[in-house]
Amino acid sequence: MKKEIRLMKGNEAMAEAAILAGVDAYFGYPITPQSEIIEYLMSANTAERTGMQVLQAESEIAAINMVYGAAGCGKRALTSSSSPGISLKMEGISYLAGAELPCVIVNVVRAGPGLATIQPSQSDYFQAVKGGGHGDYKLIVLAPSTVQESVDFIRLSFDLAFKYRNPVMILSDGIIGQMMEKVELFEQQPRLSEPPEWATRGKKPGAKSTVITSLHLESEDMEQVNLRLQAKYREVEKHEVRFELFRCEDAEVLFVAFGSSARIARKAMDLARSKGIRAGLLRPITLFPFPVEEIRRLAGQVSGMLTVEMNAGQMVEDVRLAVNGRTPVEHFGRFGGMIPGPDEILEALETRLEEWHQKQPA
Amino acid sequence: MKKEIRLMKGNEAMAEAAILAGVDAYFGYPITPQSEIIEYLMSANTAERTGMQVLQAESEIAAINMVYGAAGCGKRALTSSSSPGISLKMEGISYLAGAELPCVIVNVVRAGPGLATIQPSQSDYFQAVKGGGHGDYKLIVLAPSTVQESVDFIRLSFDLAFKYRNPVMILSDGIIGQMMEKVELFEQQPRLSEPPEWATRGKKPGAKSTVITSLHLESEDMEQVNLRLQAKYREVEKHEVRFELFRCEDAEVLFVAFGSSARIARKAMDLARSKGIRAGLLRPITLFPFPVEEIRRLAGQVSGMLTVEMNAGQMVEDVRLAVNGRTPVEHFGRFGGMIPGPDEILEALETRLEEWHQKQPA
Amino acid sequence: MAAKGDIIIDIERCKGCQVCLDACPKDVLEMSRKVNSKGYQYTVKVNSDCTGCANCAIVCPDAVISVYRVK
Amino acid sequence: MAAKGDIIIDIERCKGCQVCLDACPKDVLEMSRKVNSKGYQYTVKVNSDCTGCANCAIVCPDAVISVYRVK
Amino acid sequence: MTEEMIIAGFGGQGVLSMGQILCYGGVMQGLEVSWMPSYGPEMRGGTANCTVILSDEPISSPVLTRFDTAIVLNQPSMDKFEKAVKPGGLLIYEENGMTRTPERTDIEVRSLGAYDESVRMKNTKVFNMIVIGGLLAVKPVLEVENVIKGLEKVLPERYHHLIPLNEEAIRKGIELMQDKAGALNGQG
Amino acid sequence: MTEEMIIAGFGGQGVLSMGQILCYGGVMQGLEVSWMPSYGPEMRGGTANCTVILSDEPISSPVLTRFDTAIVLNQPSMDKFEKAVKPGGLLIYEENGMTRTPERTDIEVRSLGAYDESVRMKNTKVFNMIVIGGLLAVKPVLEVENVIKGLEKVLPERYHHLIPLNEEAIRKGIELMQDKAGALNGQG
Amino acid sequence: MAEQSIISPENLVYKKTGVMTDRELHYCPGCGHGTAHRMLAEAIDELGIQSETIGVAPVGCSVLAYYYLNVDMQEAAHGRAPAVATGIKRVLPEKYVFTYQGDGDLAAIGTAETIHACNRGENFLIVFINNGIYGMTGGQMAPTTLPGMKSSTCPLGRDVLTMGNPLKITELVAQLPGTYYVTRQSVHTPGNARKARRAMKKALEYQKENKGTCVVEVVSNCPSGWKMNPVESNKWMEENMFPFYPLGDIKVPGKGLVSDGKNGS
Amino acid sequence: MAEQSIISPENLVYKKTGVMTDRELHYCPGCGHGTAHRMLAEAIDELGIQSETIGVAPVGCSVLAYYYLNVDMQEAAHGRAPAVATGIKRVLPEKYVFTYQGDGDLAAIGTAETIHACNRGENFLIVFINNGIYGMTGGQMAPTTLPGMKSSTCPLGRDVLTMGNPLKITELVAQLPGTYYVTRQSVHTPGNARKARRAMKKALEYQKENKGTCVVEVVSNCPSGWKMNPVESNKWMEENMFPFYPLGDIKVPGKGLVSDGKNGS
Ligand SMILES: Cc1ncc(C[n+]2csc(CCOP(=O)(O)OP(=O)(O)O)c2C)c(N)n1
Ligand SMILES: Cc1ncc(C[n+]2csc(CCOP(=O)(O)OP(=O)(O)O)c2C)c(N)n1
Ligand code: SF4
Ligand code: SF4
Ligand code: SF4
Ligand code: SF4
Repeated sequence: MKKEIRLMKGNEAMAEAAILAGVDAYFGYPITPQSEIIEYLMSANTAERTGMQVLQAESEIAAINMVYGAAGCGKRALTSSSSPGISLKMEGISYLAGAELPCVIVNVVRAGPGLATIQPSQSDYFQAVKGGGHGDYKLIVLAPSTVQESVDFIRLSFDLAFKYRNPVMILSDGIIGQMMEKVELFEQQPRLSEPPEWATRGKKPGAKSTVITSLHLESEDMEQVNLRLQAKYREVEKHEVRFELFRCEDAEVLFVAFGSSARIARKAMDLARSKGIRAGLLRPITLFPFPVEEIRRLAGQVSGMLTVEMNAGQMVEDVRLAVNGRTPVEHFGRFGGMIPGPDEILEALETRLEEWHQKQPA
Repeated sequence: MKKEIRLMKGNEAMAEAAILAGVDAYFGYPITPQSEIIEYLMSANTAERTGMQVLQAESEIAAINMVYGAAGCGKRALTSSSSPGISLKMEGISYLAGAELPCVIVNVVRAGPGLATIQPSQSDYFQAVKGGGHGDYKLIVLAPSTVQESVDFIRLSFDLAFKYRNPVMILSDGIIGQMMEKVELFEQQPRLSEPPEWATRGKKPGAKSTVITSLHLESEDMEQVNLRLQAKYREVEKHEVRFELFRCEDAEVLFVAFGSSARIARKAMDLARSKGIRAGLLRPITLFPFPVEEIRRLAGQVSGMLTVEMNAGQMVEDVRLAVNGRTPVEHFGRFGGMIPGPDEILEALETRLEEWHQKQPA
Repeated sequence: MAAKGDIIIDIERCKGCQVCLDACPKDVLEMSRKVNSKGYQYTVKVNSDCTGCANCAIVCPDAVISVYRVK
Repeated sequence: MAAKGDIIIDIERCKGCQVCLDACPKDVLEMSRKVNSKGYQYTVKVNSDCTGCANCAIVCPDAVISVYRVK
Repeated sequence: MTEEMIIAGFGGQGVLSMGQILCYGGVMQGLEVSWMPSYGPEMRGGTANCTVILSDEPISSPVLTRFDTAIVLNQPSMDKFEKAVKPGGLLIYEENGMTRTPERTDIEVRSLGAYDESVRMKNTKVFNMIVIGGLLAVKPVLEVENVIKGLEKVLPERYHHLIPLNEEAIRKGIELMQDKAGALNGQG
Repeated sequence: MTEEMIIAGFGGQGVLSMGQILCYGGVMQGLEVSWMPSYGPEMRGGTANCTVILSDEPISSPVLTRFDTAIVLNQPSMDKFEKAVKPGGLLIYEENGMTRTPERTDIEVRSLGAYDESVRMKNTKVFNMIVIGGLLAVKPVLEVENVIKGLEKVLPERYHHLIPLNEEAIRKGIELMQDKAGALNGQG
Repeated sequence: MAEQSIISPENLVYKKTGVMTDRELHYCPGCGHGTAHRMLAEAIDELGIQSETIGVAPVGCSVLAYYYLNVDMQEAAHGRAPAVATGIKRVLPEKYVFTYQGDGDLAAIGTAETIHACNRGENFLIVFINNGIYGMTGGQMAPTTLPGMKSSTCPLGRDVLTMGNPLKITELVAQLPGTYYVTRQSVHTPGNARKARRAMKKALEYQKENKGTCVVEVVSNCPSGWKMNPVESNKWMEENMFPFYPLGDIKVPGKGLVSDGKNGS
Repeated sequence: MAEQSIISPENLVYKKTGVMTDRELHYCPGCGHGTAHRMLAEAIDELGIQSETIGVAPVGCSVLAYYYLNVDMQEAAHGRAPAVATGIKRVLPEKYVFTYQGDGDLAAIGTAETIHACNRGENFLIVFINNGIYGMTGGQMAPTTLPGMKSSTCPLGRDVLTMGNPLKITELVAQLPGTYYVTRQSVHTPGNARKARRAMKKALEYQKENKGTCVVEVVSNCPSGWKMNPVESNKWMEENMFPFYPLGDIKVPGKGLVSDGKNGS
């Protein structure tokens, strides 16, 4: 059955997807450019549709800790915010990762640092991927580049969160959140009926009580927990890498870009091709786990890589780590809410190409 | 004049150094293993000694924002905390970086993620260096490995903070903070008499008012600010790299370690030497700016590098980025409050050495 | 009765909110038919009953009105 | 008067805080001279006046005391 | 085919929904579409705009700095976007309330008295539909029937009885523009 | 020379300051020193310990898992640290309150009745000084005079009149241990 | 002719104070923020302390308050203005310090900072603009939104059962020993605006005497968030906001608490 | 002989409830946390709701409360227990939910979460252990530390001029319409402990009826932080804490506010 195609704003589409995915609870605090998520949910009569709880918290910190409480009960809990609000959640996110609670955090990124501007940006890549909170932990990070993916990733991210008992972040941005485009929604999913056995829901008589915690006073214990977490992250790296390739088969040069920049890089790729440059594009869909193998593979094929990011150079580090010197990797970025155009990307590529060719005679 | 040698705890020594450095204000909230800093200050009669203001804030968030207020007046403002408390300061730190306010933030790192344990760790490297807060910003990060450096870096960090109008983080840990060792204090420095002209202190009649802000609504403006910040960070990279080398002249293999791990790695280096392995040690003192050039230089000399970190592998990424494939770089870590011993480090080195030699026949 | 007061309205800054109309005890003010360059209707004086009480000026959120009074 | 009540003290768990001494209306409790394996002095019964009122037990932070009473 | 448009004006002029209707029209016509509003506190000032892209290829950025077509409905919008039209592009403006005419000569400039027409139609709510009609007259990127279908999507069910009125407005807009063109031609 | 020690006992036994005095003594003797306390909520339990390192080389980690010397002043500390003494190392324990004697045979084990001695000296505050004396008798890593100088540093000015008493306690500790050793030797 | 003689410098009785800049305000038509700014600026003007004053702007519609208030200012993170002001006042105790905050800023995310600054009796003035809504972000529910009142996050009206009650934070802080003068004003009529100015002036005078925290709440409108025209919004405010947030002094030096806000609940 | 007959199962009148685990408590000798835990556990026991109860432990000395309280529990970040409990209660409204929090946790870093949970009238019980100090971290000043009282961060005693006043947060939240039953108890004497248990039981009963937030403050000792032996500390508490934090009900169903805490200030 072909589903109806609708035109939706990224933020509203995510909100609708949350209802359809059978999410149990949303806790959030308004902030541009993502307030439509809570506004949509508050207008959608979720109580009647699925029984989903929606609460405007007193702050981002309260919201992430409400998520902790609901997630600790084995429920599907969602929160969303934008950059400064996400920074406030860092302690809570570290706690969620430490207590191995599944949940989904949406960051509709705006420019930073500080209050900066509410315009779109991708400058929270490091925060999302390297752990903005304290301690050794990893979020699974999904970067949608269309409204359709915003919808699909809501469902996917809850699946991953519960599969690995790990918080998942959807790293969207002001473009994807605010734009409308075509989207096909999925069917209403049921809410979870039985909580997982690790969840607090009242101690069964005779059974041991269930405890949700990230505290392990003894270093020996804590190291074991850390090791278990690291092993889990390795599992995630093994099984959950997602990316998309455009015209990479014969590429002599590679763009690497995620989220909304990938859309623009794709246009730049077309422009490059039309000028005879065999450009390809790798779009990481999961930022953690990062498509290390694929990039490494392509490093043997291309004469250089250019990341296109709406930041001052963040993902480029992960590309360089993957490539490990086998081919030059450079960064092109616009930031502070500025959005790169395909032309300037092409220009940047052409400049790089010259440099690369000078350095390493084919 | 030779100064008297004292035996002091790292935390208390930093507190005394703050008074001696003429710091104007300290705002903080208790958390193990760094509460001695505020306790010392509260007992030291700072009001009479230098007029320094010391206030126990209601939270880490309040504390970092009090620092913002005082720093915005051109004063030397200090705060300190430990990992979960630092996570809470992420928004504030991003604001300080965005508003280009000089201040010093001490993180006496304990293990994570979450509440974890209060035992020593170095697992906040990423947070400190890659920007745990939102947006493209950099802290200048100093990692003391002795109590003496804890003292010296308080002064140095305020110098750097004011030189670059940038927040500086001292990344200490539970070992350096809690241990006592010999220390030589410096002489009492005067507090700043004249505030810098960018500071709010009451608009001079006829002059334009002074505004401290990180807000720039227009993307065009914000991008300019971002570019200025990036240019500043490049300046910092050019001028402020600090590191220490141990027996690197003839090293065939290199340890890279910072803070308290560097002490232990040094012992491991000695052990290695005594077994005929020509090991050297590079200790980054500034984590940002990172000693990229020096590591790159040594990459041409050694057959491999091993980072020793009390985390699951963080600084190793920056070493790899510096080396860019020219020599293998591996990580050895203990975590969760566990502290690596020289023996196991040596063992790890020996294992690696074998691998490296197998891979690349000298 | 001769006017004791008068006002100057910076019509380019007026946002047409009409708060001043409500505040004037003498019904001196009305909204223009025309709009200013920002597209707002603006306040105009429609009679000379102004007493210079400054009520309109004090409630104007945009500080559009200056008030004069014969003392 | 014959004892109506009695108590059992889990001396290994006693931390010697003496809060129970204060709570006993019949001065039944005293501190031991010896220490338990954790190094704390512990509570001992020194007479048979216990009425089984459970006052000692209820204030003991470590729940060291169980109380019996003839009903 | 790719048509990149900006529609800009006052908050109350129905600028954002105009864009949405065009997008839905595009969907009905099997095109890729994107709609991106201006957002932020600058909206306090009362201006609003949206970027609309209709294309038969995947759309890269929904945010643009240069446009094939600009529809400007008040003076500040004209001031801002006249210069953003690509050479050879189209600028359509509403006549009412404008204090100056566009200056560029390397683009096609068309004006419309949609406001007056809406007054004549006794319903200023259809103002933006008239403008859509005006656009379609000059640049028939979409079939009128698809635009109407789009309208059905954007309009909540309870307002569907107003669709005929809106359709009429669109046709009025087309006529209006064609008349103008005729006049223009006649003149030229 | 590097001497790695753990001193462990009850909070009230002056365990932490013992370590500090030894460290200051080391400073007076021109050595590198480090002192590291146990910290954390386990201190709620009332146990406390510190690691002391005296060395003529730079000290790497102030935190250790194996020790040349362990001074244990209550049963839980003995239980915890007996096994942490390096083979051939030294274990000194306070006799009072112990319910078992150490089991290891590959290390030197010495006991001391410092508590009783302090009672005899009518000042249980000097208990830890007697223990220091006992240590120095077995392992003369520091000159007594340097330890006294160290004491001067650790003790606040207003308590300096107590230094002679403390010195006496240290000497008592040395005697006590030597007597024991004599007895031991006599036995052996 | 008569008029010509009236409009002359010596007859000027009211014009925008020099403690406001010449910049056009970005606020929506009829929004009380503009008047509140001006009343504060006039109070500073009257006291002649422009060059000794440091203000703290919040995150909210008044985030750009420093565009208009012609004094040195710092822009605080959302909700943290009282902490920022504490930092300022502690290092520059001789300056006049104020924060200017909306209800979301002061009574939601910033609750802890507000309560604790007041509890410490920090010597500064808090100007609290209570418009019962989050203006800046597009009209979401605020902690002070009235029961049944609509917003974009309570489109059917605030349901106190699930969303909680409007928070009378001003009455709460009035009870803390650290606050010295706490009052609730409005600026929508000439009389009220003048009173609000007097209140702010008084508060600044108390600050000179190091009396503790002074709080001037201004119950204000948000025509955009409320989706009303400005004149309607003021009327609605009088009819709906004032009964719940009654105007007048709440804590007065020498007298202590003079209102418990009960008449309003 | 007489004794032998007394100690037999049928004569048992008091032993540790099964809602406590068998684990030894890590608290310092004489610390009220142990008794407070037990009173709460007994209340849960009496109501027979052990398997329907979910608790939230704070960061503070009672961070390991789940070692002792034999119910499902979650460990919250410092100060955020009311938010965590909100998350729990919103998705499991039919369960009994409580938080157990110290004064630093509840009244300093967690002020906003406390006030807003109470203001929303979240249907759970807050057990608030007020010992006037930060026990866990080694005896620093708390928001509730008394004027002049010493701590490691006010070694000369709390100076209200610079450090602020002790915060009677219980009286504050009692004024919020969201709270239903607010009371202040202690557990240092048999009578007080029993009363505290009754209060907690009552609160849990109200929770069943969805009445709103109930707050049971327990004024307690911290022998370690106060640097006193336990018996001294209890005496000191009676003499110094109780006058400032008077025991008794503050807000009672049907009656509303019955104490304004004034007698204590
Ligand atoms: C940490 C953080 N959270 C949220 C926001 C988004 N935000 C900006 S202003 C605001 C609230 C504005 O409401 P209010 O304080 O009542 O002021 P008003 O705009 O009504 O004057 C919010 C939630 C932000 N900028 N930072
Ligand atoms: C974010 C954060 N800040 C600070 C701490 C350190 N910390 C742990 S418990 C505590 C306060 C304990 O005091 P209280 O809440 O009164 O409980 P008590 O220990 O007295 O029972 C603090 C500050 C922390 N763990 N996390
Ligand atoms: S109050 Fe001011 S802005 Fe509003 S209509 Fe009157 S003059 Fe214009
Ligand atoms: S109250 Fe309990 S722990 Fe304290 S002395 Fe009595 S039995 Fe021992
Ligand atoms: S949104 Fe509301 S508060 Fe903000 S400027 Fe407009 S009317 Fe004023
Ligand atoms: S530190 Fe204080 S509150 Fe904590 S367990 Fe010890 S006595 Fe109790």
